[in-house]
Amino acid sequence: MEVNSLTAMAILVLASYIFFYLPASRLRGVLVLIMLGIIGYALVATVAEMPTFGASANPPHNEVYQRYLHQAVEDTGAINAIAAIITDYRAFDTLGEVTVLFTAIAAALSNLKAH
Amino acid sequence: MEDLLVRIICRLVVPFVQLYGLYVITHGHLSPGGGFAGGAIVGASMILFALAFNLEAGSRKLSHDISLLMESGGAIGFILAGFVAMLLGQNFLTNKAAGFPLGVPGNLFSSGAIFFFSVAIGFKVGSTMCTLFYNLIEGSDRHRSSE
Amino acid sequence: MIDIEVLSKLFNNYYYFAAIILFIIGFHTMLTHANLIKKIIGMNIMETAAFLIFVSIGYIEGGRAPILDEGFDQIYMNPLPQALILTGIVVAVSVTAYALSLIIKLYQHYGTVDADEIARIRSYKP
Amino acid sequence: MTTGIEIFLLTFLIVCAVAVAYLKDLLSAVIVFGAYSLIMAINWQMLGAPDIAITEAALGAGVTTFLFIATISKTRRSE
Repeated sequence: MEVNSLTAMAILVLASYIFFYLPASRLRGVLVLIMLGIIGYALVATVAEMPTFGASANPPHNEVYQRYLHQAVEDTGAINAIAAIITDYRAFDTLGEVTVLFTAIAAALSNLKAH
Repeated sequence: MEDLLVRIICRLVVPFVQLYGLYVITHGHLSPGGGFAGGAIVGASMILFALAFNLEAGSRKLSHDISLLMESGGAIGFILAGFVAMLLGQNFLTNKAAGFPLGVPGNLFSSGAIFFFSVAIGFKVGSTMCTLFYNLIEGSDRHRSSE
Repeated sequence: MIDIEVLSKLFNNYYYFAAIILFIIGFHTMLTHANLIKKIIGMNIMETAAFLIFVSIGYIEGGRAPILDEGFDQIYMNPLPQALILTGIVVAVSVTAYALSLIIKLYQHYGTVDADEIARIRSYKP
Repeated sequence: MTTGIEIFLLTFLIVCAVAVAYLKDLLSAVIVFGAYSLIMAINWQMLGAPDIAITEAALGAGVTTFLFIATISKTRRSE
């Protein structure tokens, strides 16, 4: 059960082009359903090959996970591991996120107050 | 809008919601929560106040200038708390290596700079949500009347 | 063509499967409805589906939430996907707010929130 | 034991998503979307992520619904 994801992406791009050039009609609905069927088939085929849900030997639970769990309290003093990751290990990520909030509100205000 | 029950219940509930939001912000390193969740709760409480009463009452509680000041202050406070570590001779946004006192894990005043970061993020998120809602409600009216 | 093995795998990974179904439903809502607010709701459903598949990757059977106050004998969930998704939720809300402000401006300009209607108005009156 | 509850919650999510697509009244659709976000918050808690559960309950079910209602009050209600 192998899916070439590049083929799926190419079909997706092609279908989107047809979608933008067609008016709202029955043909467009059928086309959207075909496109979603292709995407859904690719996703389901991917999920069927993923490791079992909830097993403790899955690939995400590697040494990074062990490092965060064992060293977080000693490194940051925070009991909550998520707070330790957000505001200490990956604080630069949070800085970018604060920038995203600032940009969003600046864009929304300049949009709403525009003449 | 003119319902008496809604107003009384909101006047009762909003202070407790805000207290819970502040609790979630300040205990972010001990329990689930943190800056994002607590700031969202505080902002939602202000939106609830403005919904139950009218917009003028909400604007009187938290005026536009104060809200914009809080929002810019949250972002600038986050960056300044990062620059403190640079003044202490370490990289930007470091916590333990810059010499912030970590304290005993489990106490309220532990974990150094994480507390300041959480408070800054909480201010930022709460005032952002509040300002977005106020401007979505009223921004276009002012534009239409000025035309 | 459909093996029983694939079906049992899908049943075991039911969180992933539900996330895919939600993604498809959100995408279908976004593509087939001409109303712009409906499109934004569909986009929110798609975002939530992506968050669901990301967090369920970090799930460990019988684990606790990553509040490290019970020592290291316990099994804890993987905290890394949760920390990344927490950022993503806030970004999703800001994207939604910006899109809604655009919708309000479009309504003031064209008098409708229907995408096909707006396209028709634009093509007749350049 | 818990699998039944989880499958029930996921089914509820899918039903809510389909209902959002089929409702003609935009205000009803937004309220159903709020219910969807609340069920999703319970789902995060079942997955062992209380941080995301609190954030989703405050942002997804609270602030997003308020923003949508503000937009609908500015524009029209029926699709």
